[in-house]
Amino acid sequence: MNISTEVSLAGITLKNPVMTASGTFGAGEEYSEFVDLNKLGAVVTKGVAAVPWAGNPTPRLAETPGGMLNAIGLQNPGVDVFLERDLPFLKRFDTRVVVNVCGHSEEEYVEVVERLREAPVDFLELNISCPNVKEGGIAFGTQAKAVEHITRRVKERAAQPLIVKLSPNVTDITETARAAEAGGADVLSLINTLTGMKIDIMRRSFVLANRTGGLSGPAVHPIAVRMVYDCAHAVKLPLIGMGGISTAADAIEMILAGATAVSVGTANFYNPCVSEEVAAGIAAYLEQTGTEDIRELIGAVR
Amino acid sequence: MNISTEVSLAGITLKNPVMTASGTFGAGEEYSEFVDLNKLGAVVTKGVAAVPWAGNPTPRLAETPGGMLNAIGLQNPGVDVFLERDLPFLKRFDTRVVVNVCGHSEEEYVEVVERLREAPVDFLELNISCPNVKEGGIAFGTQAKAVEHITRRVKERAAQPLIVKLSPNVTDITETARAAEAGGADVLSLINTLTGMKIDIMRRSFVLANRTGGLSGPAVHPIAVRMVYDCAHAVKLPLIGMGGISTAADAIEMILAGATAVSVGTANFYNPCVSEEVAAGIAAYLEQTGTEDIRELIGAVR
Amino acid sequence: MTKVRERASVLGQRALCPGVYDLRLLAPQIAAAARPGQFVNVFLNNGAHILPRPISLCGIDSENGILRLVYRVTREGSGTEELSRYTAGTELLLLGPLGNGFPTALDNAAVVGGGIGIPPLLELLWALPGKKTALLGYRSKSQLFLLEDFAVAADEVKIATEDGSLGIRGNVVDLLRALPEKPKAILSCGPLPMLRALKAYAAEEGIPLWVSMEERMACGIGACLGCITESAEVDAHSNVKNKRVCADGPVFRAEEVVL
Amino acid sequence: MTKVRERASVLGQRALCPGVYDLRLLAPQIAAAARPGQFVNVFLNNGAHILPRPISLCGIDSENGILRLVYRVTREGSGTEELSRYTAGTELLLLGPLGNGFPTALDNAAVVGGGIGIPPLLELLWALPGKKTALLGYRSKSQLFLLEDFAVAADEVKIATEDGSLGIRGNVVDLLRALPEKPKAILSCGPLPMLRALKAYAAEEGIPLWVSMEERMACGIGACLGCITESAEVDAHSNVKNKRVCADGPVFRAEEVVL
Ligand SMILES: Cc1cc2nc3c(=O)[nH]c(=O)nc-3n(C[C@H](O)[C@H](O)[C@H](O)COP(=O)(O)OP(=O)(O)OC[C@H]3O[C@@H](n4cnc5c(N)ncnc54)[C@H](O)[C@@H]3O)c2cc1C
Ligand SMILES: Cc1cc2nc3c(=O)[nH]c(=O)nc-3n(C[C@H](O)[C@H](O)[C@H](O)COP(=O)(O)OP(=O)(O)OC[C@H]3O[C@@H](n4cnc5c(N)ncnc54)[C@H](O)[C@@H]3O)c2cc1C
Ligand SMILES: Cc1cc2nc3c(=O)[nH]c(=O)nc-3n(C[C@H](O)[C@H](O)[C@H](O)COP(=O)(O)O)c2cc1C
Ligand SMILES: Cc1cc2nc3c(=O)[nH]c(=O)nc-3n(C[C@H](O)[C@H](O)[C@H](O)COP(=O)(O)O)c2cc1C
Ligand code: FES
Ligand code: FES
Repeated sequence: MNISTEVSLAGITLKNPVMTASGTFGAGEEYSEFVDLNKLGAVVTKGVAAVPWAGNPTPRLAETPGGMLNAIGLQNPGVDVFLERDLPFLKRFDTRVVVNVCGHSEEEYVEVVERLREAPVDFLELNISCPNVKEGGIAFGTQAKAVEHITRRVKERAAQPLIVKLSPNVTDITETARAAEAGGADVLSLINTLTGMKIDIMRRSFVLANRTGGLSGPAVHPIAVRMVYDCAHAVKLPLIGMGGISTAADAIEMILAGATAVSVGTANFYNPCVSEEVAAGIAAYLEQTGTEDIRELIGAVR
Repeated sequence: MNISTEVSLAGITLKNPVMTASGTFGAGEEYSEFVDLNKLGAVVTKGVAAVPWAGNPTPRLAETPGGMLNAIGLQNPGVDVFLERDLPFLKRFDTRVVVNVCGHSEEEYVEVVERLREAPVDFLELNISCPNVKEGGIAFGTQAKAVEHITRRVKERAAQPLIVKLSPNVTDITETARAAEAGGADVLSLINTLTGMKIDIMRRSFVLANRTGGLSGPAVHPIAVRMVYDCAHAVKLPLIGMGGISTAADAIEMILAGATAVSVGTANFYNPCVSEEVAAGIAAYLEQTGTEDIRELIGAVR
Repeated sequence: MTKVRERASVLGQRALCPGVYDLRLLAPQIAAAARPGQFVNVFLNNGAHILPRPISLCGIDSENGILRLVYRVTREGSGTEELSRYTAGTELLLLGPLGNGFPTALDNAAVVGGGIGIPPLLELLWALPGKKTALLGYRSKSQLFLLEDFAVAADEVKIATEDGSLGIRGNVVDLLRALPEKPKAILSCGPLPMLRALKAYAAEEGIPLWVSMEERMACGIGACLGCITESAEVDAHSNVKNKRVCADGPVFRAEEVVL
Repeated sequence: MTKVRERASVLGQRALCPGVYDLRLLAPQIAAAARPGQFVNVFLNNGAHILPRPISLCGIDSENGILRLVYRVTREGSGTEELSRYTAGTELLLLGPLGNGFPTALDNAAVVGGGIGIPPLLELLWALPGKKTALLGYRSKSQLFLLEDFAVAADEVKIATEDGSLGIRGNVVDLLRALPEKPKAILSCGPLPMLRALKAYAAEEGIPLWVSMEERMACGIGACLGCITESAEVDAHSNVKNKRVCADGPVFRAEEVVL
């Protein structure tokens, strides 16, 4: 059977729907020892800021049942190093490049986006939902008005299609989804991490230096599927679903719920080969179920 | 060493801080084969409504990584059967009795509370956060104004101290917590379940007949700890912490974050003896760490 | 009837046919108390799988404290797949015996099983008095299991397969219709469509029928209300038309439940 | 240096002293590539524990494909507790070899270890040329481990215990100060306070010092930025004053990092 795994986001074709989740895959280099990046639909970079960020103090990581907390705090070498070192590396592969953009203020987001105007980048992903940065994070990402406003400002200056990444720490994710749509987003991605906390009962202190961290991994998958489903029925934009995907089955679940593409995040940490395996597993599922075109699956469960 | 595990909620003393989470422990009878109910701080009943409720169609349960989804839909035999059969059973034990109250409308909540005015019940717990009942659930529980309003109406008619149970499906749980406090709540309990979804990729349908269900179990514990911590710093009311507690360590974590008491829910399903074990484990921790009074631990990590 | 949480250890495990496993567990307390048609909740040694797997008792050796479970692996990544990898010496927690079990004071009864509903009927056969017939429906000859055990335990065994590769091509109701003499009672376990067909047949013929039901479970002891099945009448416990498969069943008189 | 994800199998495991385990794993690919001071990420067969446990290589038998890990169980319910229950034949996934490892072309070096930082120094000793001294700090006599192995691998072994129950009462810096001849280099692994004291001592004496660091890890290969440690200078990779313990370490020249 001839199967097609191609999907299209904002008019750009991805060879398959499997992407990497921002912050879990660096800028691809480390994982390229385990994964053929040519086999992925897209690589999404760690958040890139206008200037280098040092991030939070350690411990930055904690394990939780079926999940993990992180409080990296968006450490990144800044957009200059990204353009000089990371982007040329990624351009050696036949895959789409998505730059995750972060900032402490609207101005900083716009600055990054402007620096990327001429760069060979396929998509920009606006990270307005990182819970670990007070100024640039949660405040923007959970209020519909703020989401619409920053989306519009960044979109005005963006040369590439704009993905807006939504926070799950909200009462009604369809509100922020609609706000991003109204602001001009081309694609939505969800979910970022859920705010969590872990306490060490013997030391009687927080496990993370930052007190709270973002919860990700298999534990959050059912929440992510629900939110993707809700957004699929609330906006017209294509969705990139993520949150706890660690198998092709998890990815297909997300696609059936309404995602056009998926990102694999935390799972890279316990299986560095997982992103390629998920892509292969999706193809196998199409074969096995006699589905010729993956697009038949998008939002097929309603 | 002489240790004290007593805690006090709204002026009522519990011999220890361990309670059972509503809906996971029936009205105590089934688990009394595994647990000495006299060893628990309190037993919290399944939601009780004015009339019998049939609940949702099956499947009502799904497993998720480190957690589970339920969509029982508040099946219950109604307040009459509760008063005739379940309450007399519970009164045979030396433990506090908390009645979880549910309704489709404010009137129905008030009706249950009035029926319980003369009953030998220690606390009422207002379930305004069950995500499985559209009318009586989510709508009330996620809007601060609605929370304040229903709390006030129920409190006016309640003979017993009122616990208001908060939903985690909100942008800022301290808002609903403050609203419940303003409405006259005596105690807050949190968290109820997070809305989730699971899809069967071979049958291409929802695993739960109700499509969505409430996520509980270890997977949600870090979210619950964070929310308890946030509320402890936002309101003056005592808190009952729950969400994924399956060991004494999990319970102590919740207490250090700011809970005065804790409830054990989903863990009963994989260890029917767990509630008693958690109570014993807390006492052992006090011994081991030379803590004379459990109240020293409440909110000790800040 | 006391239920216990017991740490059991695997004595041995083997595949009976592709995907169907035969597991022997040392669990003396549960084995001492269990009756045919009851089940155990099996807990996995993996914190990702928190819910129990309810599995019927295919064999109960109370003298030696041994339980036999025969189960199917449902899919890749499932809990039953994990269970199938446990080797001799592995310890795991059980909760049981759970449920009501089959009635056993029935003469001239037929036990009727389909697919993975077949295993619990084996222990039942040993408990039934008088002449007993087993009617078993399999998918195909390549997916047979327990046939030799049934040949020993029943006076007569008849087989139907979906593809006709063994016995008659058809289902267990076809087997019932073909019996020279009607049984005095039918005790059954299998997929819902089979139970429905049996119910229609039994009503038609006026034969008392018991069905063993399946539902997803959490507590296994009647507390969570997760595993209900619709009942014909308002149920005394629930005060609505719901019966709990784990506590009121899994075996019901066919008339009690809406299949 | 190729890292691989390898399915290893447990050859055997035993306790060396209460809470400290000695685990032998068959993992030929990693054993073939590994060097002293490198580590493996150990993954547990339990979906509740998704993160790796980074454990140093205490022994590398590349010929027979065997890795030796010596580790401490940190608490009840921990991943290391689970690991300590794995018996011969259990399979588990490893990622490795990870990290840079110790420099080995150092003559007249002292290896200095404290507590559970001691194990990686054993394989290091075999790789060092010339005369080599091992200075080991334990909590007390009742919590010794690997001492016999060190006696074979080093020319001289000196012990300090916190309670003075064996060797001198004191710490490894006391042992260093008491050496008749200063070592030409110090290679160390142990708790942070020990590394800090060593750094002060080494600076004072002008002895080059390498420290092996610990930090919580997720990816283990330099991608997630979870395991950073503050560096003295702006680091080329991070463009800030952060080095990744997993990829840039775990072994650093003491001057490189802010302890
Ligand atoms: C009373 C009773 C007796 C049973 N006896 C047997 C038996 O003897 N042999 C056998 O092979 N099977 C039996 N089953 C079915 C068996 O419980 C399921 O096949 C098994 O739980 C599936 O688990 P999994 O890990 O493969 O699936 P997963 O999809 O990983 O399971 C996820 C969750 O759903 C539950 N679940 C999934 N399918 C079913 C189902 N059909 N029934 C109940 N729960 C389900 C699981 O228990 C688990 O909690 C019985 C079920 C019941 C209720
Ligand atoms: C490079 C390196 C080499 C190490 N070598 C050894 C060794 O040879 N022997 C030994 O006993 N220990 C060693 N450790 C420490 C060991 O990794 C931790 O003790 C272990 O991960 C704790 O896991 P747990 O399951 O007991 O604790 P849990 O509390 O269950 O662990 C939760 C999470 O935190 C992480 N974590 C907890 N404590 C530490 C820590 N101190 N360092 C790093 N991660 C931690 C765990 O890996 C896990 O991801 C090493 C650490 C590093 C970074
Ligand atoms: C260590 C770590 C770092 C992350 N960094 C970023 C980031 O820089 N920008 C961003 O938008 N999301 C970041 N995320 C969120 C992930 O991209 C993803 O949305 C989330 O982890 C859920 O997916 P998962 O469960 O598959 O990991 C990070 C997540 C982790 C675990
Ligand atoms: C099967 C099930 C039924 C529940 N029923 C109720 C209920 O009737 N009323 C209520 O307030 N909460 C109900 N809950 C929520 C629990 O009381 C608790 O808030 C939640 O499960 C989180 O705790 P846990 O992770 O320990 O289970 C139910 C939870 C489960 C799993
Ligand atoms: S499984 Fe809980 S009532 Fe049956
Ligand atoms: S563990 Fe991910 S960078 Fe070191």
